[in-house]
Amino acid sequence: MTHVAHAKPGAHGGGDAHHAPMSFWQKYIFSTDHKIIGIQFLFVSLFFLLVGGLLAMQIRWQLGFPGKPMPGGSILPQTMAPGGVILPEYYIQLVTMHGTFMVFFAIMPLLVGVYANFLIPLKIGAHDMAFPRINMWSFWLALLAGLIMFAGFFVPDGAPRAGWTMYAPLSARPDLSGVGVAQKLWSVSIVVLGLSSVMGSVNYITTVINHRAPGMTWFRIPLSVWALFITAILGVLALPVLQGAAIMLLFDQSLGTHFFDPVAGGQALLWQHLFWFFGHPEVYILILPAMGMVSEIIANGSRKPIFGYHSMVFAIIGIAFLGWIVWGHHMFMSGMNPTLGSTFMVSTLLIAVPSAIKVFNWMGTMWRGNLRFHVPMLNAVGFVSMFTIGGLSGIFMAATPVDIPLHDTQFIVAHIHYVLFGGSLFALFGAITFWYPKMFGRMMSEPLGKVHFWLTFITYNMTFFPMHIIGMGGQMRRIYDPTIYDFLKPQQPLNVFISYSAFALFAVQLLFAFNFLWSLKFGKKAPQNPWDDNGLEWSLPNPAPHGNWEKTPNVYRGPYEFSSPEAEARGTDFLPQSLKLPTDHDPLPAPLPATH
Amino acid sequence: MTHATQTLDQMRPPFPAETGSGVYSKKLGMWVFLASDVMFFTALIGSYIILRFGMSTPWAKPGAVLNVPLTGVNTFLLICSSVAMVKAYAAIADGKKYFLRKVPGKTLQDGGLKFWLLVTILCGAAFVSIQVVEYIKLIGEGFTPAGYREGSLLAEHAAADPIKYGLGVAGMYGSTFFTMTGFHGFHVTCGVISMLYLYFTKVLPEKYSPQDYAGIEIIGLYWHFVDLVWIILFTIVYLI
Amino acid sequence: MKVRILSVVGSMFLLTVCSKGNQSNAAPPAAEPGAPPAPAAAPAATSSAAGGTVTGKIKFTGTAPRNPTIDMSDEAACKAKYPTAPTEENVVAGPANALANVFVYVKSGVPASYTAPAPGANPVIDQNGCRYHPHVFGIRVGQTLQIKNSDGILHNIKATGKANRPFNVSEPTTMTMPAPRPFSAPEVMVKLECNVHGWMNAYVGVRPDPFYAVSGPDGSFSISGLPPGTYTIEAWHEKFGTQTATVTIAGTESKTQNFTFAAH
Amino acid sequence: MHWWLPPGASTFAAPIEHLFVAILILTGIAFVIVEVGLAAFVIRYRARPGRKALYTHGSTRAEVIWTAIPAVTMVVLGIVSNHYWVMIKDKRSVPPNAYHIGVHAKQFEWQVTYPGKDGKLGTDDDFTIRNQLHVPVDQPVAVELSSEDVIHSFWVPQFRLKQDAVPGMHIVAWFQATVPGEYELGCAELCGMGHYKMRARVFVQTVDEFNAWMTQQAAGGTE
Repeated sequence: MTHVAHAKPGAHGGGDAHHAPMSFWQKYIFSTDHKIIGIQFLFVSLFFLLVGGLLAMQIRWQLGFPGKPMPGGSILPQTMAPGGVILPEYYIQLVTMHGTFMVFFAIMPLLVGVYANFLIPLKIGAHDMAFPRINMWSFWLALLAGLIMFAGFFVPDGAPRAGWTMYAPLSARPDLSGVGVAQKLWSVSIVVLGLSSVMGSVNYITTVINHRAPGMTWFRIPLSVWALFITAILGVLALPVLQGAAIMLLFDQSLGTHFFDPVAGGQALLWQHLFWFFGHPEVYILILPAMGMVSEIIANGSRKPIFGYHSMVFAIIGIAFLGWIVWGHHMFMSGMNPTLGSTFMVSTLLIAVPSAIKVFNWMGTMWRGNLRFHVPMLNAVGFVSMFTIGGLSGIFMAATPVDIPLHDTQFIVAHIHYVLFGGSLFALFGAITFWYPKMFGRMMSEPLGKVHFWLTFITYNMTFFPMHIIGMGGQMRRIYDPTIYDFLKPQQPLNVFISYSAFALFAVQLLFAFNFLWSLKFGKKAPQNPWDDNGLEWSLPNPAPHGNWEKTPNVYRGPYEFSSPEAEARGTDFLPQSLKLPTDHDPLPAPLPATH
Repeated sequence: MTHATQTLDQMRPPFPAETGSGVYSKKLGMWVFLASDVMFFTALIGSYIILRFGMSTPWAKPGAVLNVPLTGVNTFLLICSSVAMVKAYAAIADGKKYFLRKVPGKTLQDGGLKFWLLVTILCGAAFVSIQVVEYIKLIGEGFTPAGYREGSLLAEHAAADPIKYGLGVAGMYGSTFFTMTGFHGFHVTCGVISMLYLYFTKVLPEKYSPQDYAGIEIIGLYWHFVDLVWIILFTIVYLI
Repeated sequence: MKVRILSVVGSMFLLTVCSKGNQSNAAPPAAEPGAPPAPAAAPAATSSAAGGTVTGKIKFTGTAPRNPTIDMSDEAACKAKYPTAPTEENVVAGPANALANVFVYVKSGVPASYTAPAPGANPVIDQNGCRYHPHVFGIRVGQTLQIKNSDGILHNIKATGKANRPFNVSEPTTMTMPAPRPFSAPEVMVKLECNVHGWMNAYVGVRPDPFYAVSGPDGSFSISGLPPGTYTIEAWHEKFGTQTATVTIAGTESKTQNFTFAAH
Repeated sequence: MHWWLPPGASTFAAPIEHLFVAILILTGIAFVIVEVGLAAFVIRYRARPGRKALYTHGSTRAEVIWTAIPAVTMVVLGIVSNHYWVMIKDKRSVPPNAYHIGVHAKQFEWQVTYPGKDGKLGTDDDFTIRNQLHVPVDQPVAVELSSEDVIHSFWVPQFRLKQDAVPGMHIVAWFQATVPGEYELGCAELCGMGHYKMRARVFVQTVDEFNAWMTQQAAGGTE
């Protein structure tokens, strides 16, 4: 992070530019610079990603070798794993917190917190977010929420034990779950997180609508920004619903209300409806930004304009819209009226359409391209192939009759990991490598990156593909010991195999961690436009100064003019958006907004 | 439209000229925030509706437990505050920063921004105080988020007339009532506090001018929204 | 983390301290289930000289309801421990209608001035053969309960107390719960149950003083060390309810107080 | 080590398996197209000196094609699936001659209530047995699900039947076993620390065996 020190304090228009020079605290801790905030999010959420990974390793140990003392497990408190043997209640804490951390504190902040903050102003030619201070608060609240959640491990009875979906009444009644304090902490943490992400989203939406550089028309906006913009809208509308639900849950736990407690007339299914009404848009919050950034990288790597830019945009909007009317497909087995099930099935299946459009358009982009396989490109292609598997396996569960044997089994676990790991995480490996120079002024190691990609790609598939099979075999989610079931015993060897692969997968990620940290200091200095990209951000030095541009750039064309005749004329195969050709006219600044 | 530039100066960056919405950013931001707040209340109110109509036994009769006249007065106060907010907005729009001023030929004095915003704040504060009093009274009578307290006055009434007092649904009644009205009260309180802040930092020092009164407009948006939500809550919680 | 470490260390310490207690009251499954726990005996040893004693026999009239047999075919480990199909322990009758597993305690009358001797070794409850041993027992306020699993299969133990903090923990293997559970307030009775094996339940009476006992298989009980005074003594049975009697103790005399329940 | 759904033992097994295979084929085709396509492009169009990328912004015809094909397939799939879905889960689909058995889920056991001699639930000759579900073969059985405390899920892999038991709700799920034998009933919805231990045995018996067992139990074997 030291390299961001090059930020020119005097730079025009940036968050706090006027009282320069700033102290270290102003610049890096209580910064209002969108780039620094993005970097803060990056470090925090990478930490939580590591935490989530460590929890996953323990889950895999228990599933592969039930009841065997876990190596090094003896350092855990006796109330979790006496003698290294994981207790059932600790196992449930593991699955609960793995899901919670990965979804709410790793993937979501990595995609939205980091890249919405970092990319939106840079890619639309703004000097900073619309509300820099609110932006700073959104980071600190997110961190606070994470710490509250993390505290769950250290309070009496340990972390929450109701699964990351917190199904009531199990989550609402301490006498049934066996845990009191931490369940409340979960609710509180989610309320705080919701606040943070609403603040963030308000910022992103306003910035994209109001702070685009002259000439940056709606259909010249890079797809990553489009995706993040739609994601922000989803966030603004979805998170408050979860907040409301979490507050009701908190009151059930502490004030003695009965929203989700049938004993006093509450409804257990109400929680599921509220949670998934938030939860499905959340799924798209977790994938849309990845799709957007992958589009950038694939266009760049293929040296071709993105195939069907407009349909890509409408696909994003379509997915986001459908995301609001499919939540019931998480509840096919819940006792919800089967007729509702039919409607939700149809709407769910339709999501395959925009998803297919995107996949085929990515392929169309690569078709007859001139593919440069730099690390981001490798990960992007990995994303497309893995996301395809995740999407297709979703169809099995969307078709309600087939969902009956697959629902709540390891099959769904495989599905969600193909989308969130094979999807979002591969995209993130690509994105981190791609914009690393813009963040830190240095390149990550190319050879290490390639080794990391291939090893990850292999071990990842070894880990998650067999889960489809044990899921078909009927292994339920979140069970502590599959071997007590006769119909699961035969496939235990596969569980062992998965566990070994998972350990390998985790080990490989340390390679990435090393590459990331090592390059901070020793990576080779980045040229201004290392990937020959068109984006506005590359018209700035690396790392970009505080306040970004001295003078707002003008935008003359769309973001994907690779290999265009004009470019050829210049002897290159790319054409930056802000580059003025003799044939270009300056865009007129739009009139100032009428306030009333 | 110079005042727009001033508004822009308050927030960085001063340029590029804002393309797109034609609404200045702070106002747009407030609209977006209100959209999210709508979703928040939708979650609470939606749950209320689902729970209430999912009940097997009937809901308590209006006015059986809750003091409708008192809350009616309260509702009136809040509507007044909304009106006062409109007046304050109009006042600053044509430059009336003062408190009260004698107008020739009129018996009534003419109120300026300082006057009308103060009225708004007072009505809002009164609303919150009355709600607090109402809560204390209700809990005293034995109406709690968990239902009717054992051995309380209310519990006896309910036992005597289970239909009128909705004995079967007491738990749900308490849960939904306190959650929904409580969070609305919280919103009002936030509004009052931020208006007080504006009053002492911007209004009294006469920072606002017909060219720039974004602060008033934005808090006004929020205030009208809170008022609207209350009218819905009052209808579905107290009257139906 | 610090809190947990401490609790672990503490429990280790307790474990060593209580090892003696274990021998005295960890009853094997075959042995009489209602063996009176250590604390009842401990004070008797120390202060029987100074104080009176109440002894008695507990009987019931009518025919005892049949204890349902337990189908343990799901748990071979437990089933193997019984020659014939085991039954629940709702009513444990001895010869001549003697009634075991009755918790007898001094409900009121203990002078406020009375200072109870320090509690003895902490009681132990053992999950053995998918049944709790002991099935009914007493514990002093401030004592902790050692929870032992001799079956090597998953048991969870759930205490649904009102005055005492409820807990719900599990033991998947043969082990003794590292963190013994404290009982902080008087309560008769706290029910203990295992949700994995619906038939498993036990009852613990939490008392501030040492004046309680559990009737043995012959229905007899003995409370000693009572200072002079008039006491209300209550006998509690899980199926037959409670009965009370008033006893006046002068000096170090020994009174007899029998209870008779009606089996209905 | 088996690599497929567990052997089916109810009338639902066949249709669900057919649908499963159908979807497997559909998705298989899509899978091959995409992955092989990607692989081919990766090799064929990799950067080489002198290679020039084609400058194009897309082709509406192509996009219409790969929008329409999935759309149609999905709608068809939806219609077909819905037919079976209604057959399995719809309340009106429970056969009138179904034999009703009550299953009450609680942390962490299944309490199965049998109608006794009169074959009706809710009469006083009902009796309840823990963690044992006996059903006659080739006879529709309607399971009346209820829950004591939290949400559980009734899951018998070989029957291809899964249905949550929700506290405060009374849910009827039906099936018709086709193969006599012993199976397992597990809980598929996280219900607490003993979730994985919430296991009951399912006995599919010939009608005679079942009746014999029933009379013996009704006479008060256990419970």
